[in-house]
Order: sequence, then structure tokens, then C-alpha cells
Amino acid sequence: MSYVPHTEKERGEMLAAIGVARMEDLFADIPTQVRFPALKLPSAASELEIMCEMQVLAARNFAVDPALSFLGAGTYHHFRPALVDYVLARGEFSTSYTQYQAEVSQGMLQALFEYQSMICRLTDMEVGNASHYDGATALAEATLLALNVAAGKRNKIVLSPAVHPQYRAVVRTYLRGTHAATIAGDEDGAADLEQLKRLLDQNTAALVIQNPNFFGQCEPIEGLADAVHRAGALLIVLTDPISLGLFRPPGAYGADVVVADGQCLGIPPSFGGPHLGIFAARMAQVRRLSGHLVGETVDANGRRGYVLTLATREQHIRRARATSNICTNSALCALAAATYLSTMGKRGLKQVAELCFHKSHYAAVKIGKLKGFEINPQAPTKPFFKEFVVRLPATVGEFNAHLRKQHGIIGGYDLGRDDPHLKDCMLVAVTEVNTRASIDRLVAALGEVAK
Amino acid sequence: MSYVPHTEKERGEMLAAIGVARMEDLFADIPTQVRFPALKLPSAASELEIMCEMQVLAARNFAVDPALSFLGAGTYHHFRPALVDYVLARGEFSTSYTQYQAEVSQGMLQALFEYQSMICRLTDMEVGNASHYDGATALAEATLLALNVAAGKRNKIVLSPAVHPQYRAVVRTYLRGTHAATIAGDEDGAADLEQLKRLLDQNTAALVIQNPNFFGQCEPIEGLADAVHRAGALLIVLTDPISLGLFRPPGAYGADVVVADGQCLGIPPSFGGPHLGIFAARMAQVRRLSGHLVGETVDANGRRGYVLTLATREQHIRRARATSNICTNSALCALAAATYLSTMGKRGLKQVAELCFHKSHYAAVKIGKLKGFEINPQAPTKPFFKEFVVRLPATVGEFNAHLRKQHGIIGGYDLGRDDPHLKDCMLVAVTEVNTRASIDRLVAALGEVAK
Amino acid sequence: MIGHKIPTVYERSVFGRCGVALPARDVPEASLSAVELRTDCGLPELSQLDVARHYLLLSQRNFGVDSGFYPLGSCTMKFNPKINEQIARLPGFAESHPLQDPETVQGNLALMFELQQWLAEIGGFASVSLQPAAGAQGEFTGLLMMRAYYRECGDLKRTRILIPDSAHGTNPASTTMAGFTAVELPSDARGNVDLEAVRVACDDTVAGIMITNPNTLGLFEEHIGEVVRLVHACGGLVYGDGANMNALAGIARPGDLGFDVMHYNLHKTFSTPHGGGGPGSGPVGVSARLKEFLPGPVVEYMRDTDGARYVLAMPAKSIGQVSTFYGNFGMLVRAYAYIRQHGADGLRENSEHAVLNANYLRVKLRDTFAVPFDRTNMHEFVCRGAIDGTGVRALDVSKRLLDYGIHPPTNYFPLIVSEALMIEPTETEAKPTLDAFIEAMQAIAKEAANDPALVKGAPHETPVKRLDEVKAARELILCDRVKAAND
Amino acid sequence: MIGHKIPTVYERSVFGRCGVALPARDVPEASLSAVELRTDCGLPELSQLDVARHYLLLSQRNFGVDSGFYPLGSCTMKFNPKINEQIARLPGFAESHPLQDPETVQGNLALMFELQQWLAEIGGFASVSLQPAAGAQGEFTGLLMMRAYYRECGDLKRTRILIPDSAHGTNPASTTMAGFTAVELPSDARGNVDLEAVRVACDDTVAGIMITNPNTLGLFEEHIGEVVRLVHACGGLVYGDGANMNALAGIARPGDLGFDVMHYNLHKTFSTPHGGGGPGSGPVGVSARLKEFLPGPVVEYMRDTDGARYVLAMPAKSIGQVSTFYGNFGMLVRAYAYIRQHGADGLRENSEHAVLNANYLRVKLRDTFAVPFDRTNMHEFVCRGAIDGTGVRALDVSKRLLDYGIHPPTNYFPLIVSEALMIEPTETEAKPTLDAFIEAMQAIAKEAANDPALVKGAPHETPVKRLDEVKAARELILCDRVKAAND
Ligand SMILES: Cc1ncc(COP(=O)(O)O)c(C=O)c1O
Ligand SMILES: Cc1ncc(COP(=O)(O)O)c(C=O)c1O
Repeated sequence: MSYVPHTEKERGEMLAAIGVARMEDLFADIPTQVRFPALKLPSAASELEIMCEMQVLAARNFAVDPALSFLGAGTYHHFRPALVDYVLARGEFSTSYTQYQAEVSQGMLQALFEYQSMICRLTDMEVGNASHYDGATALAEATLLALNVAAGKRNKIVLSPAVHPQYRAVVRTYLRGTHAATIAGDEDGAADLEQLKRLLDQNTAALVIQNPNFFGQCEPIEGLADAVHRAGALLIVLTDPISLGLFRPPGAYGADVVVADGQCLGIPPSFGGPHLGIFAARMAQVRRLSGHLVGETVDANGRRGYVLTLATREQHIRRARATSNICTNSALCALAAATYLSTMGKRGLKQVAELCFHKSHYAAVKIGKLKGFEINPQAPTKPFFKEFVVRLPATVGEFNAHLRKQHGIIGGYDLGRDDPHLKDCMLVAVTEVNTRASIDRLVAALGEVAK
Repeated sequence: MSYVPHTEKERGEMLAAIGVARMEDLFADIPTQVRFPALKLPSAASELEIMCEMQVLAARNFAVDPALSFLGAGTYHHFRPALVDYVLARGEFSTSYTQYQAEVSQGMLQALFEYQSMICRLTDMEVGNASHYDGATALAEATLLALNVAAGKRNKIVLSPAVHPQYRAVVRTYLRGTHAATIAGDEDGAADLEQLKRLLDQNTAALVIQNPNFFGQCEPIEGLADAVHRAGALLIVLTDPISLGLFRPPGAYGADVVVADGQCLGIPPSFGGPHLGIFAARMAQVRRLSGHLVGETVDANGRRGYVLTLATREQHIRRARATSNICTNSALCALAAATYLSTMGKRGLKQVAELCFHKSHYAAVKIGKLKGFEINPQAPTKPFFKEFVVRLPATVGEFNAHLRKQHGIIGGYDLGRDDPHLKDCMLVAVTEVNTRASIDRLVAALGEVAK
Repeated sequence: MIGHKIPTVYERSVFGRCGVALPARDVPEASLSAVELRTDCGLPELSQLDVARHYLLLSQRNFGVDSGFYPLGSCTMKFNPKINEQIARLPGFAESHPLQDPETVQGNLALMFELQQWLAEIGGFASVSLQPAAGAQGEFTGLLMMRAYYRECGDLKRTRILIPDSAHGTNPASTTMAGFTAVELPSDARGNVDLEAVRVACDDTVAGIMITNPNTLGLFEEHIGEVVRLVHACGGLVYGDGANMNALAGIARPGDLGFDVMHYNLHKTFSTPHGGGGPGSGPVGVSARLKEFLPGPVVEYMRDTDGARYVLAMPAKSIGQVSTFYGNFGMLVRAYAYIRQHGADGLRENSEHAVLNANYLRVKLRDTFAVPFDRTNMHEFVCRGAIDGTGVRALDVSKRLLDYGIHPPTNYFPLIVSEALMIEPTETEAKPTLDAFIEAMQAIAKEAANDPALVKGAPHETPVKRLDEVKAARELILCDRVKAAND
Repeated sequence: MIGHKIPTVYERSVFGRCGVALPARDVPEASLSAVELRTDCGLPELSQLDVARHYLLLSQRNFGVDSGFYPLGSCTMKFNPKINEQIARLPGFAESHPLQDPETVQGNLALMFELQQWLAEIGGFASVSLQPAAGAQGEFTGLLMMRAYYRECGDLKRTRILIPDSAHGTNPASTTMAGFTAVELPSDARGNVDLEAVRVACDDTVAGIMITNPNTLGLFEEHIGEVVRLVHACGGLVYGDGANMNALAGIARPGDLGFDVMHYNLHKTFSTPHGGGGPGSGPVGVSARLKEFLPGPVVEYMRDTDGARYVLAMPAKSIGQVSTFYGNFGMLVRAYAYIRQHGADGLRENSEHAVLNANYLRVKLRDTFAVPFDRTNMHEFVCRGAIDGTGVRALDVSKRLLDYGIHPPTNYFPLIVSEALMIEPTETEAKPTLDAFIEAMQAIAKEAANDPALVKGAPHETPVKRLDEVKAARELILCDRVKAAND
């Protein structure tokens, strides 16, 4: 199925207007030896056929029941109000592009302005951009911002080992283009903030922590910002937006940049993307931010309206000296998040956070009572939010295979993937979509394997 | 989950404005002995819970694979372009009601006007209404129209036994309110048109045929309209809109009223409803039509616009003397059909019809070659469109159970449901969604049982 | 935009254009020689992009609940939960065929069975059939059942149906269709059906009364007990028009008030979307004595040697079917989900707030727009929309509301109030919306006084101005006359 | 509508309102005493109906491809098939978690594997990684690979990247991010990169050239073979900006032209919707020598004693990951479906008609709007938008187009054409749409001559008039300052 609408007659008229005889004549500039390659691709399928084929492909995946999935590690099954997809399905939004023509883009501009506003209040920060690709790239850009602030004088990013391992990997990739490097404490993940603070020096551009951290635990952030600022560095906090429905926000404890992955805000896991990079900072950094910013203004009649602003930071104006190369971003996911946040509202988000907290604790307590299981072995007293570590009496691989094959349960994340010492440690995520019954099923199934 | 938005404060302010103390005070008119019953209903479920619950319920149905379904009998699995649901999802359409305020309803009015136009051209008729509930009620209303034309002087509706049995049942129900009755030839379904013609007399208000008929066969309509009109009656034709992509339309062979079920035009089977009643007639009957009619006009500035017209026929104006009681209709399904028809267009609909024709013939030939199977036993030489009758070597029930349990195939319609003599006769439907491979699977599976 | 008019699909059509590809024919060609073919089926020819744009632009010229406040009296234009749309589209429901073996559709049948039970419980009836496709068809169905009931009783002289003059047009229309004669009853000074008139009318030719309660003035019938008693006493039956059940769910059960049969409008009370005019769903509930006359099939729960299961069954003395299969199943799914989301408390909360909102509007507006029957109303109320001394009529006020981004109330109905505006805010509207409506109405009243031409010339901000309905009815252009190019 | 401004979600917020219900807590309460709580998370409080209306009204103030013609040069705003949206939402895809056991996501991996193959085939590359989230990230990725390649070769002096002056801003920006220095090359009189300048620049400090072909003038680089030869000869690599691959798919393969690395913009060439700015997807393809440097994981097909299956693997010398998981999978699904629907013939047909449409517009418009490089172009072309002697600028013409219901072309890019209008009609537009655009452009040119103020004051028919960008940048209101009521 091609969506080319031309009729034979129109094609003829158009070629005549151009003054060429045949379609091929339009391609005279192309070296003949490479012109019109015979591509080896499957032959065209109609809409009916493609749908059938894709259904078959989708069915080759294990059919995940979110209530029976305990896999998180940065990507979560959360409740997504139907209203979100209702909004995303609006063609005026989904088939538009960046708001270069503000007069016919007020819808998306206002929605993004509101998104920025909600992110600012949720994180307690002063300015947020209109989205980044995903959480990891937002974090990477945050480290570049910190290096930029330091104007070449600092080249060390202290990166907590309790930051999501894939995020750390992306940061390292991004820093390949700079002279900076990341430094971490104890790479096995046990590093505590005290240890990290000791790494701060006049060469440090930023300290990066995740809170709640990759292992689900709340970091003891008291006094941290002070220590970082005393060293002349920035505090970059990677957070879980859902946790901010309940917990003290990073802005309140002195973060200079807050980043997060917004997938949890109404966006499906979708095998890892597209997600949403959330990026918020202090006004002091506004000219160093990457990505689009929407600002309020007035039109020629004095009526309120919105425009993209501070474009002078961006690649299409500043080119080689831009704050970032980002162009296409994740606007529709920001719209999803905005719809999610305005639907959930103050009370709804708090309730989600509470459910995550109480349910994950219920699960932890129950699993902790199983013989041979240990909860958060490396930090048993640290509070946690919606994820926790379970040390199993055998490898995670063995457990997960059993959970899935016998019970249709997707077990937690295998921490052994990042650290061979932890191959008996599973990171278990529990959210509002997991019912007590499904948690009880998990607990029972874990107990079975142990036997 | 209730969608009541009121805050405690607002409720208080509003009660105060009204001048009552408590909500209960608003219900003083209601006899105390019946006031505030304790309803025995399951307790409220949140959106997350209801979705899970409904998924479970839906999964209690056998998961039909349309390509492996050969069940038709008036409701079909046809290809539905994704564009149709894209349009139906537009809240401006789906959450609106009848176009009483034309100035803010031009979207739906124009869409319905175009729907009427496409139906007129497809059926080759002069006027079509903006929808009826479904095919059967459209047919029933057509018989009432015929009685109305006869102005009480004729009370016989000759109803071909080859009309869909459920449609005949609905017609009989509708005629309960009149002095008229239906008359048919040979109720076992073998009646031919010659026999029906002989039943026409000066007491006959209409002859009703289905073409292609319930058994999928094309009726020999040559001279039929003349015979009907000579008797002073109307010819009502129930048709399959898909067949009109290819076949000579009823308007061209003299039909006075054409009705159809429009489910095949982009609407899911949905266990039988909502579907779409298509109703088209001659301008001579325009003031006797039931249902909304959209007409073109101009606005105060001379600009083209659309309005509901001839409301004087309808219940809200004419009350007891209205042409029908219909109020809520099937507008959104008409919109689906309009989107379908304009997407498929002239060529697309023809292709669909051709695929149905060729595929059903392929299936019939293949099945006919199986030992002990007979195709269209009662009319082996009549041409057919997308359905045909198979006489099986055992009961349809036995065959269908095997097809489903062993092969995941939904077999054809059991004609024994309407006529015990036909309990070894299956009505098999083949459309463009059935691939050759799936037809071959059906043939092989039928062959297995026969063994 | 310049070039304001949206061309029709025929005007957009270009000979030879095609919007869709179908699978290639994978079987041999069969001979078409025995059938009469056409060369042109008359459809327009557009690209998919043309079609997508066409309907997107059209939709933007249509006003729905999701566009703004829509207080269209009697129609219950409330929020339609989006989750219900997703649910109804689950392939398990949407792809199921009505003629499948019941064994393969136990999910559907379970849903229908529960819904029958729930509706019966909410209305206080013995039994429910989900067949009717809309309220009007429910009325017709109910009346046919009454007819069948009397035939069964051998009582053939009951040919009259009493109908208050405030009734909706479908009531008398259905009465005629069912072969009865409609007898109009006057209303009293408080907006009730006139009790004396009921008393006088009740005799042994009366098949029953069709009564809407709360009635179309939004008022609870103060003598409903007595009306029911009178009708029953003369041997008649009481038909309830359940269009206003959204004021009563959880508040009072018509069955408990003595009603014998009633239709529900699932597209009103239970928020299945109105779809630009439909589809709806109009199940009927009945008291025990009418149960066997219900249209079918209905769903029954059965337990025998083959195990427990849901089956489709025809009531013993059924009037037959009124729709091809089991009613508008897709709407039943949505209504089921809606009731399940609300529970008993939620339904009562809905009714309470529908009534709260309507009373709030009444007291706030009555000084500007006279309310002829000014007493505590239920979910809606009726005021006079004409503005004395200005020549501004209810229609003008309505049209002017369009300029304020508000859909007007129902106009000129019920017929017993001249210049009626019938206002039903529904429970899903919040106070700020109601206050904005009040402000708009008051502003329009002022405009009417200061600049009546402004109001009489309204709307000014819509894509088209007032349309010439007379011309439409005279010329009867009901079909696009454009020949598609190269047709 | 009167009261034109759409209130923000904070302006709509009412203390205590709540739009959603969550399941009741079904587990015991855990103690929250060890964590620091907040009392107010700062979100607004709306009902679901408020939210639905809010975004519906906002959407109506936004212009997409489905709203009308959108010839935004370089962005390929073509029809986005609706079926692809349904496909990407299939729960099998949408609910799959990136960290599941590969055994449980073989459908996803098969899809990604095929797509890697198809993209490689279309571009003429040895290997593809689907990781980058957009074109710019693809550039950054490609440059990091080039950097890694030279480190691997021990060649540390190659710090310069040659970039024609017509290049998109992301090219130099990515260059800087990847730690290289961008060197700008001039264009020649026919709109090609100046061959002599390439020759002069090529030395052993050159890491490579970033070249867009067809370039941003919509012109195929006439000396592309020589440019590639020169860069290769000095030891450099050729990076292709694949943003314009929609002119080449099925027409020529950059790999065959000697390109070493290129990103694809799936949201352009393969029609994944632009989403109001994103998400997109920017896979990179490479020739054999760069294969091992690709970012990963990539998907490989493996057959061993455990059977045949798809696995995720990290290329041996990978630069690492550029996104958290495997790129924008949801976009990959759409692109897969798109390519599968088209096949080789369909892709070529697309390119051909994109080129046909652009040339048609060029010849029709060039007499009114000068085309500085007036030769057969590919999928887009650039003209001067200013109208001499009237003071009307390209920006004014663009704004006036809005009044005609048309989205303007890209303005003021490429930088080498003053008053540039960069016009890309795409292949999914039919001739009547192009003709309407031509008419509008000619009408505007006339308006500019007769009534320049009309054009300079445009747009006139949009919900807001021209916006004050200076004020926005000066005041920097980036966040809603309304305190929610009772906050
Ligand atoms: C009071 C009343 N009765 C009956 C009906 C008819 O119901 P339906 O439109 O569902 O056929 C309506 C519809 O508006 C109504 O308001
Ligand atoms: C020529 C060119 N190169 C690169 C890009 C950047 O691609 P993306 O927006 O996907 O990051 C664009 C985007 O518009 C472009 O037009």
C-alpha cells in the first residue's frame, strides 16, 4: 500500500508542466551506476495483511499481565488513564511538528507550557524544558550543562553507583565528546553518599545521585546540597516523578538540576521507548538549558499567547555553539505526561505514590518472611519507595524462569546483569497495578522455588 | 469512580444558594417509603480495576480470528480501515447529539448529508435517511411506509422466505401494531420469485425480497418490479451494500425502497449491535420517510450549510401522527459507514466485492469436491455472491464443534436453527478477510470430520 | 480561513484516485458472467489523507460534550468516560459474532445477564430485556407488551393510552405505532399531570398511562401514587418513560412506585456516548406480570447436567424480537462498565448532584428567566427564554449562547411552556461551569435589552450563521448534486 | 467564541477537585515516618471532563498534517497511516518491558532485526543500530563512532569535520558535542558544496565530512562521487545526514555512493508521526569498517544448541549506549509497518512522487518567487520569499499563508539563501492541494503588491495574532504563575 494519491492523468499533467517526459528524467543527476537499485525487501502488504502480520509478531512476545509483573528498574507498569490516549489520538497534536509557527500551534504550545509548569511544581524547580528524549539522555545533558557552567575548568562528574546502570552508560557515552570523565565510589553499588561527598573537589563539575536510587531506596540527602555547593559543583538529582506525589522534592533539598524519565506518567513501557526525558533546573541556568522552552507572551492585540523562546541557545540559531544538538524531542510524550498529571492531579498522584509505597512494603515484608530470603541486604534500614532488593536462595535466572513458566509472573530485575556478585539479587518493583492477590501469588511462587 | 466533580465547599455554597440545608432536602417530593433504596449492586470499581475486570470478561469469549471465521448470515467480518476509528474517536462527533443547533453541528450534518449522498448513489435511489437502528428495523419501517402509502387500503406484505429469518421476525413484531400481516410462499426457504409474484394482489402493500438473498444467492429480478407495480404495490429490496460495489443496484431494477444493514461498512460485529440501518427510497415517498433527513441550504450570508429538514414528519413535531417514533438513531455508525465508503471509494468497494465473490467461489468449488458435500442443494445453478449453502454429511453442530475445537475455526451458520429440515445445512460466508490458506484449512477440516 | 466552505467528498473526488489497497486476489477468478454488473458504484474517489483531513475539519465544526457545556434538556449530555470506549473496543467483545455458539460467548452473555439484573435492581423491576435499540423503541416494545398482555387476558377493548401533555413526542408516536390511540391529559398548575383528568379518563378502554417521572418539566409527579392507583384500579397498566432515570437512580425505584414497565436510556442515565444522534440503547424492565411478554432473546443462567452456563432464551409469550440480535451490545458493554464503576453509592451521588446542579441554576436564573413551575426540581427545569419587551425569543437566546461557547438548552419543549428553555446541566459539570452559564445568560438578557439586534442576529462567531430552514424544506436538496469529476 | 483565551490547567484548578479514582488500598499501611513527606505536590486539580475539554480545545488550536497542507521543508510532513498507530498500541508491543528475558520478547527482537536489515538494504550499509532517538542523536552517534574509529587507528590528529554552509544546525552542533571542530564549506553557484573548497580543506586533520544529499536546497550533489573520493583520499570518513532519504529510498543508496555512516529519520522517510516535535527515531547505518563501533545493544540472529533465536548483543568496539534501552521501539514498530506496506516498489514510488511534486511546485512558483538555484530538484526546493519593492518578507508571506489554511514552508533556512522559503510538499499530497497552494502563493504575491499592510499584518484568521517574541525572551515566563485557588 502506497499512500501516493496521483492519478495517471495528474502525473502526466505534472510531468508536462515540469517539461520532462518521464518520471525517470527527474533523476538525471544521480550517477547511473547507482540509480534505481533493486532493493531486496518483502513485497508490499495491504493494510489488512499488515495488521494480521503485526498481530502475529506481537503474539510472539510473552503476553505480559501488568498485575503479574514485578519488573521495574526504571520502566514501570503504572495505571494510565484512558484520557491520555484520547488526547494523543488527536491528529492536530500527533501529526504536527515543532511549533515554529506559533499562531497555529497555540494548542501544543500551551500544553507544553503547562507541562513545564507542572514539572516545575512537582520537582520544586524554577524552569523545565519541553522534553528530552528519555531519562538517561536528560541526565547526560545535565552533566554537559554542569561542565558548561564550569566553563572548561572542571572535568569530573561524580556519579553515584546507585544511579541506574544504563543511565550511567549513556552518561559515559555522552562524555566521550568532552574531556570530562565520570568518577564513582564503590562500583558494586554499595557506595553511600558520605563516600561520594569525599570525592568532591575543585575539579568536580557535578554530583549525580538518583533518589529514590536504582535500588528503590531513599537517599539520606540532608546536607548533601551544601556539601556539593561548597565544592563549587552542581547537584544533579535523578528522580522518580511518581515518588514526588508524596516525598520532599529535590528542589526543596537544593538540587540544581532535576532529571527523570517520565514514562511512569501515562506512557506505556513499549519495550523501552519512546519515553520522556524530564529536565528541570534553576533560572540561573536558563540560558544553558538544552531543548525547547515555551514562554508566555502576548499577541499584537495584547492577548495572551505562547511561543518557543530563547531559541538562541539552540542548534538552528547557534549551530556549533549551541547548548545541545537536540532538535526532534519527545513532545507527544510530554503531552501524555501533561494529560496524566492534570488528570491525576494533586490527590491522584499522591494516592498512586502511597499505593506504591504500601504495596511494595507489604510485598517486602511477606517475602522477607520466606526462609532463605533477605530484603535489601546491603541497606536493610534505608527507607524505600516502590522497589526493593531481594537476596534469593538461588540465582535470579532460576527464579524468574519458574515464575514465568509456572505462574505467568514476570519476576524482578536480575541485578547480576550489572554486577556478577549480585546474581542472586532481584530488584522487585511493586506499583498500584499489582493487587494484593498478585503479590500473594508472587510470594507463594517464590516460596515454591525455594523448596 | 464517580465523575461528579463537586468539592465539599462548592456543594455547601450551592445548597446555600438553593436555600436547603442538606442534599436530602432536595428530594422531599419523593414518597418517603420508596426514598433512597439500598441497591444491591457490586461496589464501585476504579478505572484500573474495571479495565482488568472487563478484560477478563472479554477473555471468556472464544478469541475469534476473523480470517478463520466463516460465519456471516447478515453480520460479517470485513476489513475496516484504521481511518474509521480515527474519525469515530473524535470527541466532537462521538459526544454530540442530534443536530438541533445547526450552526455548531455543521460537521456532523455535512458528514450525514454526504452519507445520504453516497447511499443514494450506491443503491441508485433518490433519497436516503440519516440512519435507522439496524437493517431489520429499517426493513420493518419500510413495510410500515408501504402500508402508509396504501393508506389503510392494503394490509398484506408479501415477504420472501429467503429474507433473513431474524429480519422477518422483526417485521412481524413491528406489524403487531397494525392490521397488516406478512405472507410468504413456501416457508422452508425454497420459494422462488415466481411463486411470490403469484401472491401479489390488490391487498398487497409491498413485496419484500433480499438480494443477494439470505442464502447468498442472487435473485432473478428481471421483470419483478413491473409485476409488483402492476399490482399497485411497492418493491422493497433488502441488500448487501458490499455487493453493490459490483452488482446492478436495486434502484436500477425498480426498487421503491432499499434497505440494508450497514455493519459491513466499517463497523465491528460487536455481538450484533450497534449496527446501522440503511434506508433509501424514491423522492415520491420523501414525506413518508422515517428518521432524520439532512438537507442543503444557505446561511444568512448566503454560504452553504446543512440542516435537519422535513422535521414535520417526525415525532417531536407531529407526535401521534408522525411517520415513525424514531428519535435516537445510529448516527455514529452512519459516520463510520461514510468514512468507510469515502476511504474505499469506487475502486476499493469494487475490489472488496470481487474478492468476496472469487474467494467464496473458490471455497464452494473446493468444498463441493469433498465427498458427501453438496453446494447450494436447493438452487445449484443460481449465482451467489459471498455466501453459499453446504449440505453436510452430518449435522452442522457436529461439524462446527470439531472446526472450533480442533482448528480454531468458526464454522458457518446452522440453517437448522430456523428450519429443522436443514440441520445438515451450513451457510458459509467468505469475505476478503479469509485468505486462501484459511479457506484451505476450512476445507481440510471439513474433510476430516466427514471421514 | 479564507475559502471557508469545506468541500464535500464528491467535490474532493478525482477520477481514478484511490485511498486504499486490498490484498491481492489469492484464488482463481470465478466467472461473473451470470450476474448483472455495474461499471460505477457511484462512490467518490479520495486519498486517505483527503479523507483524514475531511473528517478532522468537519469534526472541528461540531460541538460535543467534550467541546463545552451542553445543557440540552431531556438528553443528559454528561461526561462519557473514555475508558468505556477502550473497553467496548476490546477485540473479545468487538469481534464476537452474534450467531456464534453460546458456548463461545459466555463472557458476553455473563455481561448481559448481570446488566439485566442490575437494571432490574435499579428500576425495581422483575425482569429486563436488553433488546431495544433506543428509548423510543423501548416505548414501542413496552406498548406492544401491554397489547399482548391484554390479548392474553382476552381484553380487546383497551385501546387508549393516556399521555400527559408534557410528554415527549416519542410517547404518542410510539402509541400510534403500537396500534393504540393516544389521549392527551392536561397538566395542573404545579406541573403535575392533572389528577382529576386522570380520574375522568380512567375507564375500561384504557390500556394504560405513559408517564415520565420526573416529568419533562424536571418535576417529580407529586401525585404519582394516586395516578398509579387510579390507572391500576381501572385495569390499566403504567408505562414509565425512563428518559429521566438519571434523576432517580439510587433515589427511588419506579417499580416501587407501582410502574409496570419502563425503558431505560443507557445513553442518558448510564452515559454511553450520544454519537451525534445515536446509537443508544433502550432496555425495558417489567413487573412480574409482564415478564413473559418481554422481547427476546434474553439471557438466562442455567445449571444442568452440562454444567452451569448462560443461555439465550425466548420468554414464553414474547412479543418477538425488536432488533436483529440482542440489542446494541456495544452500548451494553459501556453501560455495564459505567454501573460497575459507580456502584450503588456512585449512582445515588450522580442523581443527587444532577439535582443539585439543576436547582442551583434554577434559583440563580429565575429572576432573569421566569420559571413557570418554580418549585424544587429534579435533574432539569424549564424556564421561559423570551425576553419581554425586546422581541428576543428563546431561539435567539439559544443562538446567542453559541457565541459564548455554550450549547443551548432544549428549545420549545415541553410544549406546555411557551418559549421554553429546558435546562439539564447533569452532575458532571462543576460549579465554575454553571456560574459561567449563569453569567452568559444574564449577559444575554442585558444584551437583549440594550441591543436586541445583536441577539436576534446571533450567532456571530460560528462557522455559518443562521441557516435557512424554509429553503431547505422547500428545495429538498438531500443528496450531493455534484457529479464527481469525469464521472 | 467570546472569552477567547483558553484558561490554563492551573487557572481551571479548584482546591479539592479530583479527576480520578484509584483502587482502594488492599494491603496494610506501612509506616511513612522514616521518609520526608510533602503536603502538596503542586499539581492542579481538575475533573476528567475539565481535562477532556481542555485538551480538545487546545488541539483545535494546533495545525497538523491532518489539518491541511504542511510543506515544511526538511521535515517531510506526509500522511501518517492510522493503521500504524493501532499497531504500535497492540498490547503485545506496548506492554512489553525492555528488561524482560529476551526469550519472552522474540516478537520485538524479530521486528528489530528485520528493520535493521531493511534499513541497511535501503541505505546500502553493512549494519544498522536502532538506538538513536532522533536524527540529531544519530549524528552525534555517528560522529562518536568516527572518533572511536580514529582512536582505534591510533590517529588522534583528526579533529575537524567539514560541513557545507547549507547544512542543518544539528550538524555543527553535533560536531561540537562529539568533541570535533566544525569547518564550514561554501556552496557553489549551482547549489553544490564547492568542490574546490573540499579539495583545499582535505588534509590529515580531517576526520570527515558531514554531507546532506540531496542537500538542504533539495538538490542532489552533482559532484558527490568526487567529494567522497577526496575525503576518503585524505583519510577521512563520509557522514551522511539522512534527513532527506525520502528522496532517495529506492532511487539511490548512500552506501553505494561511498558513504560510511548515515542516520535515518524514521519520522520523516518512514512516516512515524512527528508528535508535535517528537518522539522520532534516528537509526544509524554504517559501512563494514565501522560496524563494530555501533551503539548497542543491536539484535542478532543466533542458532546454537539452544535453537534459533534473536539475541541482544553489544558490538565489539561499541561506543556504548546512546539511549537507555533499544531506541524508540514504538517508532520502530511504525516504521517497520510502513516499510512492510510499501515494499521496494512502494518506496521508490514515494520518492519519485515526492520529487515530482516538488518540481511541479518549483516550475509553477518560480516566476513569482525567485528560485536561486533553479535546476531539477529532488523532494524540496528553496525560493526567495520576499516580494521585491513591497517590504513584504518571507515571514510575512508565511504568516499570510496561515489565513489560507496552509502551514508555511520552513523559513530562513538554509542560511545561504536570504529570505528563504524551503518547500517540501511530500508525495502524499495530490495535485489539487498543490494547485491550491500555488494559487495561494500567487494571490499573496498580488496582495503584497496591492496591499502590503494586509500581508505584513497577517495572520488575521488565527486564534492569536503575531506574538511578541521579544517580550517572551525578555520576561521569560516559562512557568504558570497562577497560584491554584486555595493553594
Ligand atoms: C423524555 C424522553 N422520552 C423518550 C425519548 C426517546 O428516547 P430515544 O431518543 O432514546 O429514542 C427521549 C429522548 O430524547 C426523551 O427525552
Ligand atoms: C537536514 C536535517 N538534518 C538533521 C535534522 C535533525 O533531525 P532530528 O530532528 O530528528 O533530530 C533535521 C531535522 O529537521 C534536518 O532537517
